[in-house]
Amino acid sequence: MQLSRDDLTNAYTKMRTIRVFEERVHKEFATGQIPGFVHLYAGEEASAIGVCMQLNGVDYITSTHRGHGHCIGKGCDVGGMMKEIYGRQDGLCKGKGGSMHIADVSKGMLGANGIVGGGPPLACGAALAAKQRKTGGVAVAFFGDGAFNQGTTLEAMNFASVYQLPVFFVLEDNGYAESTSSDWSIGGHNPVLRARGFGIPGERVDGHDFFAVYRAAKEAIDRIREGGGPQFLHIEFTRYYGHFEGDAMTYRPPGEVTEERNFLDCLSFFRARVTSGGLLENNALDQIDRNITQLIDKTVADAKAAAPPQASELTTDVYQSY
Amino acid sequence: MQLSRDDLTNAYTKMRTIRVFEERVHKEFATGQIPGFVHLYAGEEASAIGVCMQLNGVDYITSTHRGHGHCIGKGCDVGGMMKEIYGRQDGLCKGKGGSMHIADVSKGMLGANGIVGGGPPLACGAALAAKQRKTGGVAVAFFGDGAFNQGTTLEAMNFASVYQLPVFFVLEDNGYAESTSSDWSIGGHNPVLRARGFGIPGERVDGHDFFAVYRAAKEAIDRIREGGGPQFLHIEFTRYYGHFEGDAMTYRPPGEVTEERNFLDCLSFFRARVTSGGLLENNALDQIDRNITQLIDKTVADAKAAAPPQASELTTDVYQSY
Amino acid sequence: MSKKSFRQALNEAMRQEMERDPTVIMMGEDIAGGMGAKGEQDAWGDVLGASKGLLPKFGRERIYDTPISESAFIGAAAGAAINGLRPVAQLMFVDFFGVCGDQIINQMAKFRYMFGGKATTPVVIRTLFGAGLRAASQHSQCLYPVFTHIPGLKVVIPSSPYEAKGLMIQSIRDDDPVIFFEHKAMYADTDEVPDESYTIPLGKANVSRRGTDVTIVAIGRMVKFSIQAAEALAKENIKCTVIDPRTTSPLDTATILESVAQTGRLVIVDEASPRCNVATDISAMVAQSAFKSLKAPIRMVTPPHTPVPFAGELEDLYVPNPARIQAVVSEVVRYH
Amino acid sequence: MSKKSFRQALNEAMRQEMERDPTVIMMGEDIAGGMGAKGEQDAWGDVLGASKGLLPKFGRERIYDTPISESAFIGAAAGAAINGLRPVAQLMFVDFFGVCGDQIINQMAKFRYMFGGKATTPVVIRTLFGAGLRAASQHSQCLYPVFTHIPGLKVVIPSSPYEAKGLMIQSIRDDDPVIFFEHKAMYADTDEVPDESYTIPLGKANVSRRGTDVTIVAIGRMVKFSIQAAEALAKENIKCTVIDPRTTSPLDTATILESVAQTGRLVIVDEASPRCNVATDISAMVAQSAFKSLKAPIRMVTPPHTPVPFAGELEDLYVPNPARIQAVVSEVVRYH
Ligand SMILES: Cc1ncc(C[n+]2csc(CCOP(=O)(O)OP(=O)(O)O)c2C)c(N)n1
Ligand SMILES: Cc1ncc(C[n+]2csc(CCOP(=O)(O)OP(=O)(O)O)c2C)c(N)n1
Ligand SMILES: [Mg+2]
Ligand SMILES: [Mg+2]
Repeated sequence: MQLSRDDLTNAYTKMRTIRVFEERVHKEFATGQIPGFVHLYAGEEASAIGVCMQLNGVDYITSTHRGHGHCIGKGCDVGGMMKEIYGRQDGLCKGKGGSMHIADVSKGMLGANGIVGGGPPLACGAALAAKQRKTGGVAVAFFGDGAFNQGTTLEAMNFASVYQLPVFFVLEDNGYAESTSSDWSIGGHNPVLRARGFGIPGERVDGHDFFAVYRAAKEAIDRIREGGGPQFLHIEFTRYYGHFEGDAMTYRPPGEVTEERNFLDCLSFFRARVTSGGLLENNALDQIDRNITQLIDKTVADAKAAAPPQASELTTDVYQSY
Repeated sequence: MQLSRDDLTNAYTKMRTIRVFEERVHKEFATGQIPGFVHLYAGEEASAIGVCMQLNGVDYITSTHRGHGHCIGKGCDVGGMMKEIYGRQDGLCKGKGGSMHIADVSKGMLGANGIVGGGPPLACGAALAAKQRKTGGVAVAFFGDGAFNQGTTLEAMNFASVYQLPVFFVLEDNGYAESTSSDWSIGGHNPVLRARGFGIPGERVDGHDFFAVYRAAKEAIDRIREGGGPQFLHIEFTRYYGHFEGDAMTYRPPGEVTEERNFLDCLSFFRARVTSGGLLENNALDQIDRNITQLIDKTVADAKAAAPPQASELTTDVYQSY
Repeated sequence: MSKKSFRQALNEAMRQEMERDPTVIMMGEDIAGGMGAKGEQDAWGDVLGASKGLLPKFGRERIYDTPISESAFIGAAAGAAINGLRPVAQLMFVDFFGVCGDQIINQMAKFRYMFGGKATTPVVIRTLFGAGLRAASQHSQCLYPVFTHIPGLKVVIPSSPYEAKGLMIQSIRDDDPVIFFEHKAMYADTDEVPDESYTIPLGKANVSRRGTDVTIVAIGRMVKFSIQAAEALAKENIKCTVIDPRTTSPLDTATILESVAQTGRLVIVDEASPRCNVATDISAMVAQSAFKSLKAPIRMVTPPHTPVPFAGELEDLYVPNPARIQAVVSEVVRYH
Repeated sequence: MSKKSFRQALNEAMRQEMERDPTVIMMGEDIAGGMGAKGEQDAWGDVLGASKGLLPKFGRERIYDTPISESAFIGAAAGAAINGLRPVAQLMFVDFFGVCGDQIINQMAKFRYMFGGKATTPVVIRTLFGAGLRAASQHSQCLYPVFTHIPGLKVVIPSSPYEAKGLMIQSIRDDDPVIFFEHKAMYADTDEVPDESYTIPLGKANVSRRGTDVTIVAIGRMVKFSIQAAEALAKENIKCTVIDPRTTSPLDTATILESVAQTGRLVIVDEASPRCNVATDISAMVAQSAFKSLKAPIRMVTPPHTPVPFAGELEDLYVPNPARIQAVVSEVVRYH
């Protein structure tokens, strides 16, 4: 696994973009200006970026209600995302979708999804089309530990296996589905074995370690592109915020998040690794941090200043023709 | 495993009852007098009987569109069944259900089911109630190889695993779902491994061998009754008739059924085993055969002579009160 | 009697029924919360907190948190009901019925009929519905027309905390499968609600207000909006009857027809998507049965035929509001 | 032009579109048949044989038999549509939508709106519906009212082989998700059907028969029954207009309103369960928009609010038939 200086810079930049984006949304949400349900991805950045760095223009991803990180990973415009979250006319979805439905099909991002388990069947379809049209494309289905028990997800795994579709099933196990522990909800407690039960090879990785995710994702996606059929990855980490904004997280033992933040943070871990290895320098990373903070400041300011959708938008975009 | 003379007689009688019932329905269907979709169980008798012999009054089963064998196994009245298949007022369901919906809740038979994968969630509920009410009861979910890929079945396995419910998942793999081969449709080709992926132990048995099924079912249900949680059994055999009556079975290689009938028939196998072992005598078995033929003759005659439902029945039984 | 929120009223109803009847159990995702986790149990008490406090009282033998697998646990509720329990299962948002619809529509709804009257399936499915919280297209639908369409189901839609408590208790005692709709934007509404247990029968409309000029039939949250519209109209000396059917299946057609016989004018307010919804259902029933009484076209106030939009500016246009109701009623009253 | 059955008309439509457009693919359970089996491939050509013969022509790169997992493959159809294909997926019986409803109702139906107009999902879901084959409660429902209720879906219901072919070709070319309903009891009906490809636009009703006394609007198989009733009534000198909307979403309200303006009398015949169905939808639309024209109550001919029974004696009472339609129309014409 060779990661060039550019790759590393890119990885760090994108992970940091997610982090700053999410922390800022968290802060702004608390002021009451962001409407609806918002689920933050902070703490899970290594997954979106470690996986999406393997992808290109012919590839697709399906996402979840916790979709901001995947959007950024797949190259969605950050300004358009923020405007969407604020419900603005210029948002990625004209303000009609919001946080739970951000999408940019032109970027291969088939949507955050308000339905747990909604994405994996869609990913199978995108993969089937890629295979049939011989585009060389791969589809990644990101889904949570909770979604791993949903029939739609399980059916999709079987379907992909039977047709040996180029789908990468990425289980983002952040320990909880809402307030329910994944240790409890996943019968058998062995996701990799479950995937094998559908004929899909996979492995488990530590999601705090970008390099581990990157390596595993690369190997899996290489196998898929070589015609090896669907692959599975179980990524373990934690989320830093509540299930959604407003969740007091009393179901978590005191200190759980602090401990993860202090000792297992994927960004700190990345920084330590690249600086101690002499691959990137602290001041370059600091500069990236400053740039991103500025960028996100600007997206928030722009989003706040942006116009809401016009009344006439209510009834457009239902059909192509009707 | 000790099977008394009575047990063996009982097993043979019930398996033969299913066989004669099904062969007779096949014949009568061809005359055009039986309405609707009819799916025959002939060839699979060892499953229904090998499993249901372990059950008693506190236990429940859920069945499939191919439900006649399960009904007989769980003790439904054969005359009431035949009348139901003919759509008669005195049928088990007053002629409102037909072959695909025969049920007798008072017998713990929660219904044949027109929806593939419809039963396993229901079995979980019956099991949960049995556990909560401490009745000692077990619930058996019978389902086919096709149903094993349906999300409802897979969810039910996870649900039962998580709550360690007293459910016995019985996969009746007759090689086909309609015209689709189970070798193809079950990704990974290893049902026992798939069940393990949900934390459910299981094994594979030869469904032509009643004794193998009986032994495996007994062990599994004993484990369940001792609090061992859900268990799984993969039974392999074939069906003797088409998917439904009218199916020409061209997707099967020529001679496949004949070969199974001639060399792997569960009833012939049973008879050979018990007579050669000196456990039962040929003439006693012949007598059973004759009795059953008479019984089924009578159920058909009765069903044909029975009155159809009265017009007023159309709108009753929708609600308990409305 | 004391002021209680919709949430509290539901909580009290479920608590009192669970106390009264040991066969009542609860199931759902995070219905207590904290399952398998190391922190607080009962951490959520369902997503909007209506079942909070039941776990400490009734324990995990009565309260079943579930993995995310609606088909499994909604189906299990049906299976448990056949085996002697009375489950109250939460389908968190009714929008999710697409992942478990079969267990509702083809299984529990049809058991009794398919089995020739020999099955009883006393299940309550509580579910959140409705727009107003900027929850966007997949968390804001009404969908009760779909359940009203299906024979074998009862459909209950309370319009206030008082109604919520009485209807919930009755629904739990009912022997048929009941889909119980809770409007998420009404959770904080408060009302005088008796402390003791009481029931409101299913199939009996409530006439919230009587007036001779026009009949308004409204569903769920639209009842409150219609009363507000009626109050405003009263100032213009337009006297409205406001009928809350409470349940759309069974539907109390008699009360609606009686009122239309008197007023000759009907407006129906339904938050559901406009095609094949309850407004069309009631309109058609009246157009068929009270033709002679009608002095004006039956008007329906509904959202447009679009998914529910996210942006507040659009969602506020989407949901019928008192001003729109008032305007339509005025037109109907003036019609000659 | 030659006599073709409903089945043949569908087969021809799909074949011609697959020939014309290489992005059209097919998916479904046993849509060809024999998958993975050692005997004949294309053994079924779907459960009632409408796609038989397509496999030899187009091969397994265009025809995807699927495991029994409707959520997976119906969802995959949506995902493939976003990635450049035009899938025609079969949901074998519409009764099964409960196991995959989410992919239809919350995913493909809403993509375009939720994504701000930036998605196109050209999927056709073909599905069998309707009673008459003694297939009992779980294989005989209509359920098109449910799909008509959902914004973002189009709902097509052909009433004859001719209609089936033209509407199927148009549905495949349409860029929105279309639910295409095929009445299983009409599969053997025959009709003169052109051999060449042709389209029938979605949203344009067909007036099968013109008469000035009364308007009958009928859906799917009920069109044929209504024409039979109209023919019988013609002998009594009652002149009926029979309108087949062809699609319930979009609905050609103009054609219906025009006719009612002329006749002043309306009967709607709908095989779907009576509550919140298409009959109520059309009735309500007319009651709201053509009040002044109406000379008699709008009458609906539907089944009762019960599941579909198995026994033939009951099922025949359940389904509306020409005699019942005739009786109701007579009453409406005689109304003063
Ligand atoms: C079908 C469905 N059921 C339930 C929900 C409510 N819900 C939203 S997110 C969530 C938890 C998801 O957990 P997981 O898959 O682990 O993802 P995470 O939130 O941890 O990222 C639940 C139950 C839903 N949106 N859709
Ligand atoms: C949800 C659903 N999908 C499809 C069908 C149509 N169908 C009925 S039986 C069947 C095949 C079932 O195969 P399997 O589970 O192996 O049972 P078998 O018929 O072999 O006993 C199918 C596809 C159905 N009834 N329900
Ligand atoms: Mg999680
Ligand atoms: Mg099978």
